[in-house]
Amino acid sequence: MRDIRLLDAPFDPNAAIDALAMASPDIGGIASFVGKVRLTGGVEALELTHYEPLTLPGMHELADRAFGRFDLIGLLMVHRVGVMRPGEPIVCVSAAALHRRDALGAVDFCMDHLKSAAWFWKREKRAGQWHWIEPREQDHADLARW
Amino acid sequence: MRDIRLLDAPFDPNAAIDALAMASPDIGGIASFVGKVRLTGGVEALELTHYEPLTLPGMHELADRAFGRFDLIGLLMVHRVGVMRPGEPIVCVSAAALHRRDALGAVDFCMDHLKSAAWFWKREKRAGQWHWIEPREQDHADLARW
Amino acid sequence: MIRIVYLGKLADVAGKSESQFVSSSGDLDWPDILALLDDHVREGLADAVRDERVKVALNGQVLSDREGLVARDGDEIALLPPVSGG
Amino acid sequence: MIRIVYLGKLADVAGKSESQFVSSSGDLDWPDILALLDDHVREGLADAVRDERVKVALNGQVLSDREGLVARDGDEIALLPPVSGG
Repeated sequence: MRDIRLLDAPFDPNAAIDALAMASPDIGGIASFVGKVRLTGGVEALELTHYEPLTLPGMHELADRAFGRFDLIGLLMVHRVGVMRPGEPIVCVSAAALHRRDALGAVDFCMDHLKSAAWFWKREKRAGQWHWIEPREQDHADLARW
Repeated sequence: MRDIRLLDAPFDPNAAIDALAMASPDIGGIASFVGKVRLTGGVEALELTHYEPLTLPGMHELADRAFGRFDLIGLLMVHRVGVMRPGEPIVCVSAAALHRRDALGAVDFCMDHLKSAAWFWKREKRAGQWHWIEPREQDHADLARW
Repeated sequence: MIRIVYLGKLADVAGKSESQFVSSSGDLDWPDILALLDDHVREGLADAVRDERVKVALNGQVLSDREGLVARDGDEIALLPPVSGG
Repeated sequence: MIRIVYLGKLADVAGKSESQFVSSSGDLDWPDILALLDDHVREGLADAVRDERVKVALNGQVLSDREGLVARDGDEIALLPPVSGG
């Protein structure tokens, strides 16, 4: 199973992960990461802009690489776009595999590459004002691990 | 939040992970691993034996180390003991953190150390016969990574 | 008609998320487009786009050499600033 | 009374999951216990326990030197073979 989606409305990560588990009954383990909009730091809203012709193909190429690199039975990659409120899920990556190392490795790999593969521009609303978030050095360091 | 449990009856990993998320609202992300009894390979049942005076203290010490090593907001470690059927969850480790790297790292770390920290003896029933599972070299290699 | 899409911060600089141009003189190359941005969209936009970290996609394909761009009628050009961290 | 608990495969070798001994001569040391296992539980059990990978816990504490074990009335000894992989 392979479930790659961009959503412009809130979603339930558990329902998505359960669907992956149901569709991949023959697994040893399932690893997941769910990223949420933080409640701290005074962020009132977060907006993710994407460019449709690049984003979804980028996520599919990343999924191809994950399937090539790890021994996976199923992979789920769901990403929000649009305006999100604190506490809402932004991203859910979940991998089902016979072996734990593959499942955890694939989630880590996809999370590290998702931002660069899928072209998201992010801005935060603080005290009523929107602020663009600049590229970070840490992300380059994360990519250099692979 | 810190939720460390040994259970001798089937459990719902989602409910446990949701409870962790509810108790740690101020998170950036939550990483999880759920290990299940495989449906393949002709295993009819799996039994985990533990020694009560060592198992739970071992899991709590491991949780202490995870909290010391990673910047965590919450940690969940639930492990089954007793007889399990194919498809049933054996273990669920979930970590809530402000940063993705801490959450994923803590889950990987706890999964690598859980078996050696918590003293489980495992046997499988195949064709009506129980067989003890011997220690594996891979586990030593996993531990050597940390 | 040629469509130009502004992503991220470039949409703020442009004051809009996209523009459409009809080229009376046929194809548009990279210098043509930079001139159009300043003359017909907003002054300073061309400078923002000249930032070497801004990538260019033509009909959904990111160009390895944006200077070599040639846009024809019906094409869509996307101007892509660096993606956000965090 | 001193309780001895057999974990994992050692429970199969012993044919039971635990034994209880009343020592008429007071404390039991490691050679005493090995002798009891063979004489009063099952022959061959002492040999299985001699495997150097078998660890010994006294009242819930794993001993760094099992040969130095001294068990007194009320103590619980656990015999712990290597934990399973997979």
